[in-house]
Amino acid sequence: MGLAAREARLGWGLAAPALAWTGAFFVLPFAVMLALSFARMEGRAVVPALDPGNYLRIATEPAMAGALANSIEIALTVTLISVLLAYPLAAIVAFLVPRRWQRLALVLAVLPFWTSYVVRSYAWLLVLGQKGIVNGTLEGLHLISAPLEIAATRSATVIGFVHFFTMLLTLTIYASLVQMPPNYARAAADLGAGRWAIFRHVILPLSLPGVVTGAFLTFVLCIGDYITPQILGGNAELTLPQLIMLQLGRSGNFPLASALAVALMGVVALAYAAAFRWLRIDRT
Amino acid sequence: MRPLAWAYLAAAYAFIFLPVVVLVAFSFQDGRLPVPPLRGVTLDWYAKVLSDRAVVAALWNSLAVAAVSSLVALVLGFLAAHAFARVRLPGSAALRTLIVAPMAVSSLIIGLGLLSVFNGLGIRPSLVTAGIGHVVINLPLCFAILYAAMGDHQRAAERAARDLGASEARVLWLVSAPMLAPALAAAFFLSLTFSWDEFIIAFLLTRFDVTLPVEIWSMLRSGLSPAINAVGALVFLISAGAVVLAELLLLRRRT
Amino acid sequence: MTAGLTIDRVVQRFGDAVVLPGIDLEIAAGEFVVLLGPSGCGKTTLLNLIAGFAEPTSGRILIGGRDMAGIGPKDRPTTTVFQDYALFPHMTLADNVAFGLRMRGVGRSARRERAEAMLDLVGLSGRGAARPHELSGGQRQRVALARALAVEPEVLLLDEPLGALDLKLRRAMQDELKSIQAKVGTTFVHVTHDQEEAMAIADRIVVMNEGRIEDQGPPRQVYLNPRTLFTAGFMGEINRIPLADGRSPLGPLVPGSGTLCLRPEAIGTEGPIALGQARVLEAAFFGTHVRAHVAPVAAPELRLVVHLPQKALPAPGEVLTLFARDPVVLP
Amino acid sequence: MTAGLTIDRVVQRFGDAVVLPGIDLEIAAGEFVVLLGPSGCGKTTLLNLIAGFAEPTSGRILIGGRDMAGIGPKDRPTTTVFQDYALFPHMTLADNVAFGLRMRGVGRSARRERAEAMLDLVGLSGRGAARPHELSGGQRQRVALARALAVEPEVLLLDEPLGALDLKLRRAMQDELKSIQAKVGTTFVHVTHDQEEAMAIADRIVVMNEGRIEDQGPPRQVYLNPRTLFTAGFMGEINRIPLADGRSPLGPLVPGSGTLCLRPEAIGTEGPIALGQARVLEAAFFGTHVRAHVAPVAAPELRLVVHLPQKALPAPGEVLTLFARDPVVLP
Amino acid sequence: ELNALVWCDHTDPALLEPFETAHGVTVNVKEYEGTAAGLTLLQQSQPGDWDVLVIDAVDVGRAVDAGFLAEMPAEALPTADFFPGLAMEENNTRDGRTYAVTEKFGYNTIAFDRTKVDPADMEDMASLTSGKYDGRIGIYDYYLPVIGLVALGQGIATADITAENLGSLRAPLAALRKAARQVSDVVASQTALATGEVDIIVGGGEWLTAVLMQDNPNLDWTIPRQGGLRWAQSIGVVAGSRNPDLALEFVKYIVSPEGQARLATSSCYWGMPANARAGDLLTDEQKAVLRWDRQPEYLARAQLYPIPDAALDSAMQDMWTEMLNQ
Ligand SMILES: Nc1ncnc2c1ncn2[C@@H]1O[C@H](COP(=O)(O)OP(=O)(O)OP(=O)(O)O)[C@@H](O)[C@H]1O
Ligand SMILES: Nc1ncnc2c1ncn2[C@@H]1O[C@H](COP(=O)(O)OP(=O)(O)OP(=O)(O)O)[C@@H](O)[C@H]1O
Ligand SMILES: [Mg+2]
Ligand SMILES: [Mg+2]
Repeated sequence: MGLAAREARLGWGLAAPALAWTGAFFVLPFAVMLALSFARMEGRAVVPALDPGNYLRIATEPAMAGALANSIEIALTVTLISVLLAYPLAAIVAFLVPRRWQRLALVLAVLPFWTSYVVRSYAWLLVLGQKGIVNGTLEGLHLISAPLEIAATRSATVIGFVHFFTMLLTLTIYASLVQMPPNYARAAADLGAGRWAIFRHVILPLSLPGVVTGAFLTFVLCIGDYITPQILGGNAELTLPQLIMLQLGRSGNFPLASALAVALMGVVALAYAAAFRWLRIDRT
Repeated sequence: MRPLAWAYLAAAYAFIFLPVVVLVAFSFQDGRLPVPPLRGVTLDWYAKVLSDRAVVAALWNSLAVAAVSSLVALVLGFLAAHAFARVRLPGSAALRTLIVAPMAVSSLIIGLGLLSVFNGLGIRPSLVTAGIGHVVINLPLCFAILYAAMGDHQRAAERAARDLGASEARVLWLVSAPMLAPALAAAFFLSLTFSWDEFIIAFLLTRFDVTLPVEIWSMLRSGLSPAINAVGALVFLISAGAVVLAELLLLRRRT
Repeated sequence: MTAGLTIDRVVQRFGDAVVLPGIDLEIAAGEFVVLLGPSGCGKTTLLNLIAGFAEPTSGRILIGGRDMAGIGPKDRPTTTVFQDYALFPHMTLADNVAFGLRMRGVGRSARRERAEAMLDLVGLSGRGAARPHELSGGQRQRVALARALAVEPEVLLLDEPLGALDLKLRRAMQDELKSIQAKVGTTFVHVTHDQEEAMAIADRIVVMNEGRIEDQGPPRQVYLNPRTLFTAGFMGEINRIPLADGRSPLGPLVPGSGTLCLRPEAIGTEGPIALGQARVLEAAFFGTHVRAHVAPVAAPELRLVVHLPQKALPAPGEVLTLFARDPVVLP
Repeated sequence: MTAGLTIDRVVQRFGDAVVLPGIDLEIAAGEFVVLLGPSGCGKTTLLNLIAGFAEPTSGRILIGGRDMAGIGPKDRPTTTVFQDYALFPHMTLADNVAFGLRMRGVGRSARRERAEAMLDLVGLSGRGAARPHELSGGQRQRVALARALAVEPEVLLLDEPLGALDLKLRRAMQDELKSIQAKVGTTFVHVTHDQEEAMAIADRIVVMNEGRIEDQGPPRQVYLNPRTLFTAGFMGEINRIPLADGRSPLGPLVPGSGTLCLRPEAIGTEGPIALGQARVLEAAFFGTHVRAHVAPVAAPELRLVVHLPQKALPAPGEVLTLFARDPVVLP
Repeated sequence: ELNALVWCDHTDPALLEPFETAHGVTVNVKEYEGTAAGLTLLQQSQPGDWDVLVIDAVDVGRAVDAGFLAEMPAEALPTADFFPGLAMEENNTRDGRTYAVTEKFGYNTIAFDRTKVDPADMEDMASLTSGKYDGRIGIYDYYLPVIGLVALGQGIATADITAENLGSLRAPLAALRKAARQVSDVVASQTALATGEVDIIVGGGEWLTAVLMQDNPNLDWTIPRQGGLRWAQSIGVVAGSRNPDLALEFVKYIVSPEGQARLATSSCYWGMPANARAGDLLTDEQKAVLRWDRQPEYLARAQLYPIPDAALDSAMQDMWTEMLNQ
């Protein structure tokens, strides 16, 4: 056997475990759920079929289309805000914090997430409530006369999400900032660029792949999450994952729930296509 | 400019720590409800949690599931990233997309699908099946991080090792893995974080031995309680202590 | 646009380390000065102080008579060609070259025109739409030069711009740098650790060692009449023969005390100074000459390197009678 | 341990591109062969085929008489010194050097001893506990050499190992490579695009161009009697004077037709061939000589490069009478 | 060993340990929430994996339809001692065969903070949408009881809800939503009530307030004039159980006075025991919290959850979804 063939066999051998795992424990279950999304409910029984009815319902029923729209709006808002908050934070850690403290700074940013997602979400409820810390502080400072209604609104959902994803994005953006050779910024300064121009013309474009990778991850994880809108959002509006849970909760409408999940994946696939150009994973 | 930046840093950390401070503070609540006002300070809830066999067992289960599943995801992701970075396999772009695809699919779907597949195979739900599910969601993460981190630098070193007579396994173990140590650590800890907090798959794919999020979920069914805060706080305080200690030791050794 | 440069008792410390203990240097407008010295001697540090990337611990830097204290790189009349080029990978060549003009608020069409002209100057006409990664090392180097020159700096700083190129390309780029400088008239301060490069391009070579200026002058002077042993050794291969009151291990050669320095090409079969007989240890053909290691018969523990004519390839063990010229005696 | 090498009609294609159209080469055991050629001519490709990093499209490679087909790099009796060294950054120098022995199952203490000895050989005794990043470029290069030699390969392959070093260090390392090869006796196949380096170290130079062997032989032969114009130009600067039936723009010089090649150092104020008068265009001091561009009075559109003695620095416009020696006429 | 698929009140060691020691076995419990989740878990299991199932009384029929429950000997169960109407034969039996037995019940009505609202107002559902309490109401996030309550408010008995009259509930449900601040699960509802975020929880009851009593004695609940809903949970033996006898023993233990007393005051949530004889084993304080003495009156005024067929169920769910997204 030639070297090239041996090389290829080795490659397949190394990739095989991951591919096999993905095939057995992802593709197969996913195929089952995909098939289910075309099934029909007759009474309370799931009847196998090739019925696009569930997808038609999603497209036509205002409540479902509305949930889809809410999900996309929230995910986009969260992604945008998180990027705007995380970028300066990552930049400060990368450029202003002394090198030896940078790792500690990052680890500290991750630690709060080693508690418990659910408990943390309830803690947010206390922070954002009418008698919570935020309103208490603002009232104490006489900045507001009546408490702000934050808890049980979309704002609370967004804040809860932003909290988590600011951490995640700080990590990915930081990584793309520190691996940038410092000479680019110097060259720009040397040619007469001020701080803002350096950022705008050099640092920002060069860190874009890291930002987009993190933003994509944020969008995907955010649009698929159930807990934050459920706890913090107070059901002020429904998101797609909540709708999925509702279909499953008592009536067990698996076909519709599966179709909703597939629709969710379709949105993610669109996001993937939009971000594709900049995603690290597909650079060959 | 600089004071502004430091102020921003402080504000950002305040934001990140705000709910955790609240969470920890009310774990000391002397009363049945972890809501303001703080009525007094007690360690009773910690005592209660630590003497609750179910919680302690769930803690260990969670740690085991998170550690083992992250390790498996790391190894699989590492091998696959290595293969794709090194050998030009036909259809490799499509296969790479396939490996990262689970990231885009709701855990609920993965969990339900796995449940029916396992049932079809006659496999009982257990911590092992939950771990398998966690590998499915962590593998894309590990793969993506490691694939992005692999560069010409270690390709050259790997080649040198082969030239000096190293078998493929030893190349991986003695050269590639140590050189990728930072990326491996990052991938491992992110996986650990995700697995630690994962609920839906763990709920669907376990029976009587459950992980911490599932245990917390059932504790929550009887309503909010400082005991639940104490569980979160305990994990936080222990990991924070460990990390800060490790960091200080490392720093001291280096200087 | 060109300006002179004054470096006035400039000291640079990093923590405890004194990297530049005190540099005084005067560079005339339009001069091509090369800073030459071994790795770590402080060349980049000095260049960074001129460019404004760092501020000296003490001392003053004047460009065109204006004190640069407190003025950032953005506002100095200098630009730099970096060793790794630092071309912006996300911009086309034209955008790279026009970047400085854009920062100065020059309009789009004027910018484009000038970028085209600068790419022309460095022999890359018509490549404006390409991206840096499509270029070879030598081409990138030229783009970096064009980018730095596009804003018509008064002083151009070059930090080992040819270090990453292969020898042949390097020699070609040296000729080009020299001719471009002649064309634009800008003051060039060029850093290198390659003495052949320094001699090929410099109006004046400034030899640095451990943060101090060891020697300076036109190439010929620095090469043939070095002020110190360090300079002598750094400018090219050299044979050192100890000398005390005119006496050496080879007998009386020249008057004086210290070290007698002889370049390998100054030793041969004729010349004013008789070195006596020497045994050939090894010899290798070097194209333009044959390079041989020899041991004088009178002092067999001494080793001399000599360049012999192309045709003579002596066998090891052969004994030659050697003469020398151009002696330099240094303390 | 040393072995010869046979490359037998080796062809290498990448997709449609034919990088090596068919190489035949015989290398004797213990020989120091340098593959010389411009960038992209296929040197690294050939070296990779010998090391086993790739397999030829067709043809055979034999080492010590044994066909290497199907044998991976791990099992070939070759080791490589890479251009970027490829040292293992996470291991100490001793561990780097001992790596190959470890792979061969040599015990810990024997390994340590041998690593120490190899570091000794390359002048790094006592540095075994350091890490690669603490070393300068030249030192790293030596560690890479020690690592490759530690396993006593039958053939050592070196891919531009000195490319990243500065000139002075490069010359020093060339001397060292040569003497280490003499000591260990291993066959060395060394790749470079620096013809000075090739001449300094090679027993035999193999000149490559576009995947073919243009010329080969000892340095002197390749330099002074090149077989082709390409070799002549690549081995050093050359003046080309068209020649038809003994007639040239400068009048009759030597018999024959084709191109008369004269090296710059073969032109001067004396010699067997009279070139007539020439006007100096520019001249620069180059240390061992003065390099001047001149235009013959008889053919003012022709440009000649000549090396004049150190002392003569003619002013532009001055007219010299030139003579030449060592003429080579190539078709 | 006994494997039980249960609600969280069955995980209290105080409830399980006496049974475990008496029979020398361990009882493994897995909690679930939502009938569909429980049925899915059963469906995705091998026969013999489960021995005991706890399920919403109104959903016993679904489990029987799916063949998940085994028949129990009716004579072994002390239904005679149950509160009147709690044997719930129409739910727990099919064709004269008993498949499950009621074990615990309580009410979904209106819970409130006595100091913040006028308790008299809470006796009338109309006051919720009168404007007086706008923004101070929380709705429990479960469509069956809340739609049931709304129906009662419109004078429609829960058993009479049909696809035809469901539409008439849309406007009142929307009005309630408009007056409410949030629609949330148990914990968020409790938190909101405890922090004063809201003062009224529609759909709440003793199961919501009992655990908060200690810290906030002002919390109260009532069944308004128009009526309230009664929830009930049943327990049965899973078909195919490997230990049918032990499983039956467990069911008998749960509905015995001892088991009932412990279940009523289980750590997860409190609720009335179905077996009235459990009263002998409860303390006076416990009975006070459970409002033992007022049960006859409550039972008379409360109605069962609606029991929709599949089509009506999904119509209710759609109405609920629409209300959430309004
Ligand atoms: N920021 C710094 N902190 C501490 N020491 C420094 C710093 N920058 C440079 N040095 C030290 O100052 C000395 C001079 O460095 P410099 O980079 O100027 O050398 P150089 O002459 O440019 O060398 P090379 O030819 O290798 O580029 C070195 O010993 C270096 O270690
Ligand atoms: N894997 C490959 N696929 C396609 N073409 C290749 C590949 N490897 C090398 N080549 C081409 O083969 C030719 C020879 O490359 P090679 O690396 O052998 O040159 P080289 O002589 O080592 O040059 P250098 O001095 O720049 O290292 C080049 O034109 C190169 O582009
Ligand atoms: Mg430098
Ligand atoms: Mg090469």
